Amino acid sequence: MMAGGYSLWLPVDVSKHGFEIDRLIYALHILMAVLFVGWGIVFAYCLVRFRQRPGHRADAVVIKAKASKYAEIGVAVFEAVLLLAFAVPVLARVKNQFPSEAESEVVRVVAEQFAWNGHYAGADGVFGRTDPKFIAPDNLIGLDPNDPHGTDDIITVNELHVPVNKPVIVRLSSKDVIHSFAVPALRVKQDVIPGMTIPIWFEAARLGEFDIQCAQLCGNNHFKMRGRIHIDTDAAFAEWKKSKAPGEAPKVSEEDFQL
Amino acid sequence: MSATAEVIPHTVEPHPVTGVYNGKFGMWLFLASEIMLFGALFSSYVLLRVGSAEWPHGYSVLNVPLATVNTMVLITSSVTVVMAWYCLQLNDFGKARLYLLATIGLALVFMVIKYIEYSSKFEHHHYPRTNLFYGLYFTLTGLHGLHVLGGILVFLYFVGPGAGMWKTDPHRYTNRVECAGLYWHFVDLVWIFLFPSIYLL
Amino acid sequence: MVNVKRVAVLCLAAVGVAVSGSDVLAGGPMGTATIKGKAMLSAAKPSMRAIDMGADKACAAMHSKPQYPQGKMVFPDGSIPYAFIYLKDGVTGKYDTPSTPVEIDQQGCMYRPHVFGMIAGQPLLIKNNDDTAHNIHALPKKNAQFNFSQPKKGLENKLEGSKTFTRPEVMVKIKCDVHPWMSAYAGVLSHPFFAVSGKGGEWEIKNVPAGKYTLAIWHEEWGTMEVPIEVADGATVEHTFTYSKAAAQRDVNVREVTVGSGPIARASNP
Amino acid sequence: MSFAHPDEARKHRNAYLKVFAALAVLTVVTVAVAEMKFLSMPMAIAVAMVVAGTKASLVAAYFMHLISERKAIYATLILCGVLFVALLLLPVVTQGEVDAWRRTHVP
Amino acid sequence: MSAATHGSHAGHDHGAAHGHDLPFWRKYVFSVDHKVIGVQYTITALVFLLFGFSLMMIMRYQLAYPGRPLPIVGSWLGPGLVNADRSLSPDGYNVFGAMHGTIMVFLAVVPLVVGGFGNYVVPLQIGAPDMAFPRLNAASYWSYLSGGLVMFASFFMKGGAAQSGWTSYAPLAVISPGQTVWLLGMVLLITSSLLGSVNFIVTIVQLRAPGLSFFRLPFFVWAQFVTAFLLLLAFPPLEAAAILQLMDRIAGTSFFMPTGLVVSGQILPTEALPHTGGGSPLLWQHLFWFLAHPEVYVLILPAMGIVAEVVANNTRKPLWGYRSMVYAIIFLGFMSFIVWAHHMFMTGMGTKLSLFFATTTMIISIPSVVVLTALILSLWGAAMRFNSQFLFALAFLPMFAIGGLTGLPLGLPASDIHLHDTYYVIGHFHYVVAPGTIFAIFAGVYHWYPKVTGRKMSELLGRVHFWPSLICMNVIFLPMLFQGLQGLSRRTYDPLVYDAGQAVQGWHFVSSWGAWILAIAQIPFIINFFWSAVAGKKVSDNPWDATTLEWAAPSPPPHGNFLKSVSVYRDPYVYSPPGRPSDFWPQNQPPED
Repeated sequence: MMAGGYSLWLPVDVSKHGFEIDRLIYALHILMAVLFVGWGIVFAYCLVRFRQRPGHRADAVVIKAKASKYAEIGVAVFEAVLLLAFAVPVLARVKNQFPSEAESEVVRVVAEQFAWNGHYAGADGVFGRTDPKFIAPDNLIGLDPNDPHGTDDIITVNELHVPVNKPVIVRLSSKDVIHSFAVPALRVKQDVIPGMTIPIWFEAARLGEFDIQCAQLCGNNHFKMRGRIHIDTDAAFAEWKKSKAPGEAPKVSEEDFQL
Repeated sequence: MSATAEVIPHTVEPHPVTGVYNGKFGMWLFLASEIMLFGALFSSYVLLRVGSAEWPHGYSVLNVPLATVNTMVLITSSVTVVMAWYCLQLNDFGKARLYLLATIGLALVFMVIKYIEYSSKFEHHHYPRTNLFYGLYFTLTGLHGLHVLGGILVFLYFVGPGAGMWKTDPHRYTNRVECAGLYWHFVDLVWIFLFPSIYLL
Repeated sequence: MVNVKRVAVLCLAAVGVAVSGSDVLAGGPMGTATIKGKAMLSAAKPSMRAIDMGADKACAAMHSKPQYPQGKMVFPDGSIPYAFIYLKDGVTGKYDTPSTPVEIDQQGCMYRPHVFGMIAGQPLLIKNNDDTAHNIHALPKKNAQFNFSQPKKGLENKLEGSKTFTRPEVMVKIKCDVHPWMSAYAGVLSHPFFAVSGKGGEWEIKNVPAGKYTLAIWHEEWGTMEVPIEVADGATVEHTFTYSKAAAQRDVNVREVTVGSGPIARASNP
Repeated sequence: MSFAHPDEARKHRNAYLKVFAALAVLTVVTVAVAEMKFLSMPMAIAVAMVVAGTKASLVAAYFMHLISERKAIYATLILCGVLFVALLLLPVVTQGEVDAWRRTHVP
Repeated sequence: MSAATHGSHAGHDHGAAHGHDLPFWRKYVFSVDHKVIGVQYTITALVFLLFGFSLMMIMRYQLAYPGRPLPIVGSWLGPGLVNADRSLSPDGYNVFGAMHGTIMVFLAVVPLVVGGFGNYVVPLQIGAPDMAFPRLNAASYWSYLSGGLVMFASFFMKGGAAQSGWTSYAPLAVISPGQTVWLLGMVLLITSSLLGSVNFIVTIVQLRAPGLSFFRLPFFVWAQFVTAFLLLLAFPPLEAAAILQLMDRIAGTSFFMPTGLVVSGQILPTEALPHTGGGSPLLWQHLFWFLAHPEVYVLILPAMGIVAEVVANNTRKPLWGYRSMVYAIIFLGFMSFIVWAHHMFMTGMGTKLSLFFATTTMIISIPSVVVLTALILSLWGAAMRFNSQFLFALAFLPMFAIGGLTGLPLGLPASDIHLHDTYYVIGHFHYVVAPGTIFAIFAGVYHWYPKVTGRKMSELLGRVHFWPSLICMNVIFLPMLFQGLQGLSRRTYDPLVYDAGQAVQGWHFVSSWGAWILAIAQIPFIINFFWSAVAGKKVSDNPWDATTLEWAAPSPPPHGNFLKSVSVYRDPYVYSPPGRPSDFWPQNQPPED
């Protein structure tokens, strides 16, 4: 089934900065096609015309192929234009010019072997302190129990919700090995290096639900490390946050016990 | 008799254009690759040291006087190798052999001092895994120690079974000792940089 | 001799009561005494969050109501399940290794049973009854670790001989790398005198030969306790363990790791 | 390549002994400077590297006869030297990452 | 080609009466003759090529039919590699992926182009009796063979073979099994390459025949010369990194392990992983790619050399712009040392750094364009003879063009955001290596086979091998480019987990069948390779009417190569000189006659 809006060419682009990356990829592929066809024509022509026929001898005179010299210089100039005019500005904006934290949604994503743990600041807007000491099966990012800010934080596994038309800053860190946070639909990819927290930002332009992929080999279940990112309207996002907030301690009854 | 037979040209007398015989050119190329090897280790040392929050000063943790003695031992062995080659120039094989033996002796002293240093570290439970400083200390000085060991084996060959060549082809024997000497000076060179960067800074 | 064992296993499986290994097997000296009792918690009940099975839609679909971490379960009357009670020392006899495997079933993205006991060398049969990939990763300290995956439903791996746990080790943690909330604990002993507390925190060890023993209890959340006991032939000894405070014992060896302090982390090497 | 006559031989021998003495002195200097600990870290590094550099060039020039070598050897060494510098730039190149890594530690 | 053929010729080694008769094992097994070592390298590397190829075929089955039990091979593979129902397990997939990469790069292609062709042809082309250091040459082969056997044995060891990719990135490689044996194998292979490169440089500089100046050297020798410098100066940093990673794994140091790792729910250091932290995972990536980029140029430069030889010979025309090609590959060799970090755009580098490496990457694409254009323009005004080697050499040109061009979007950091670590990268480098270098290797085998055995390979089998191989190569790798544009990550065991994977699963099916048919298309080559050694048409010493020096020696050349001393009078490719009867003028022919 043609899931998630994938077609033969580039996948669906739902992020504000996506079209610049696509434009660069199109321009490059056009350059590549032109070069390949140009070479191909000369190549094919030579194959046909200069075959070994009786009475025909190769002429050893060296042709002054002015055309090829200009072609090479042309390629070099075109590449330089692509690099300086397109690639670098896009990269600078995507990697360096961050929106202010005040007007954007900040999310922490902690990658671990074979799951993406999402961490939202909860109602008080402050992230709870985390420490590896407190990591347990039901507290995967090690939220400090006696830190008041942490009690209302939302922890999700392989599931991120972000508001549409609002910049989102994701702080990526890893617990064990190198992963890579990749969302093809949002044209976002960033290696997650253990021991470092690397921030990235994007702004979604359309609603929808897309794959989070792990692009860097991280162990034998690397292929299973799939998350979903949901782009919701502000209302839906707030409602989801409320539903995910931790409630009061649940009552455990005898039937919950299974051998 | 095929004219060229299988004698490889320029193994002994230098090539007219490059002015170097094969062995020396090969040894210098090998030393270039060794420079890159130790260069990579040094740049890793710099990167890890700059990147870590705190790093102990070498002289507060390591035994600097003993290491200084070790440096002097290695420098002396470097001189004895040159003197050995110098005596071979004067066709005095007996003296050269003595200098080679002196070089081997000094190298063994170097290894013994290193053994003392390592064992004292192990007693205080400082292993490579204790922390990054000891990891780098043991790896760098250990690899350098292996190179010293390799040098000892080569010189033992020249003093032992290899000495026979002096009678058959003295010029080639001198060239071989010269190449071994180049390697030995390089090992000394690495220690000259290794000593201050780990022990003193 | 063989059919006796099989009958014992069948009747044990039928009874929902706490699993006890002692009447399963013979070999060493078997007695007639019984030790039973309860496992209680007097401290405050822990705060816990429901397990978020969002990681894998297949798992979430298998449960109608939220699941809670089994380690933090406390019944309304304060009794706690999943405690592992065993005779720590004082057992003299030599017991042979049963050939019937201990079955670990992965059902509803949870391990069944969560805590179990076995004899050193007894084969393990691990089954995947979920329509998703599981990855069984055992982290013993004395035994050999294993880590393999079962990507499809219906796959069964039988570990025997050198592949199963061959050396006694109380509580080997088994986790699934794909579903971080899944965990199981195996108590590997050299004798069959162990039990796991079930409903109402009740447990029972039967056929104990007379003698002096140390009775010990282990729980993944509340830690371990020991008590010396004396058992006579045919007698029944009652003992109730009560955990007073939240012991900080985790399966992770907790100590003061000043995190991120650079290369000389003052970690006291264990 | 044996020497023409003895006095040239003696000249070479003296050169080696002088270099040896220089090396010994420089070693003592390095250790002394380090012991005094009054230098700031960058200065200490600079001094140590300068002294080590001079010692190294002494060994290379006299013991390894680099001063009397031909261009084939120089070509190899210059090429290797340039790439050695490229390698040593590694830490500088990664300075960006190193800052990020020291500022933000564990998840 | 096999050692046996030498036996049949040694009996009546006309002229070389002096043939000091070594015992069999000294003459063929532990030989120091560069030709025997060249043949040993070629055959060992071809066996490893087949082994690496078969690993890939098993992986392709899992990608085409995810989860289905492997047909024949399933019962042979042990529990570490297959699931209980004989389908390939995720660990098995990662092991095969890592070992396919390692074997193809370090054990098959590089030893073939450098160890096999380089060892055999370079001394002959420069008119030398043998390599400068024959014993070092033998040591380099035996160190390579032992490294290969260590890698092969790692499959059967307790932890199994390495499973964290041929790049073995730091924290994963330090905690997953099988990597220690891989590192030991790597140190042996690196030693072999270092010894080999020293040997090549000294031979090319010191042992050239009289009159053979640097700019009269055949282009193949130039390619090997630059490749040897790349090997000499790029491999040691990887050896240093391998030593550091070996210490990490064995001695528990943490050069590449940052502080505060939590592996499988346990905070480091634990008994199994006693790392106290402080290291940097990026240090490994920098050291590894500092080698690996020159390494990929080591893969392509000799291939360019072989293609240039075959093109010049079969177009009966001198190479167009020989000097510009030589300056281009020297510049390429130098630049390859300062582009390494374009493999690491996504590791959180700042824009300043990305800009520097993107610029050097763009600059380094220019010399490749120069060489390719020069080779294509060499066809202009030619009189082409379409024998098997020329077909392969011609196919190399467009395939290498696609490989090189698809490198551009990966070289710009912005477009790399979408394409990094996807199937686009796999399509890119396989286009350069598979229809590129391996086609050049086939061209080399067909071209120099008569010199090695004195017999020609069959042209019919050559064509039966060429056309299906060319088609299959494109059937396999073109779909990968589209899969990459979709955003499908590489190294995914079961692509159906992702939406992108489901959308492009059809292409996996196509690629897999292309791979299996390619395997069948190699059978004619294998038959041709062994059958022609005994039953191929006997040929003269210079069957292709070539001008370079190796054709002045008898086929197969005796120990010591040339019967009478050789000297050089002109450029390497003087074809169809005006006013001369024959259409080629060998380098060693004195000018007077």
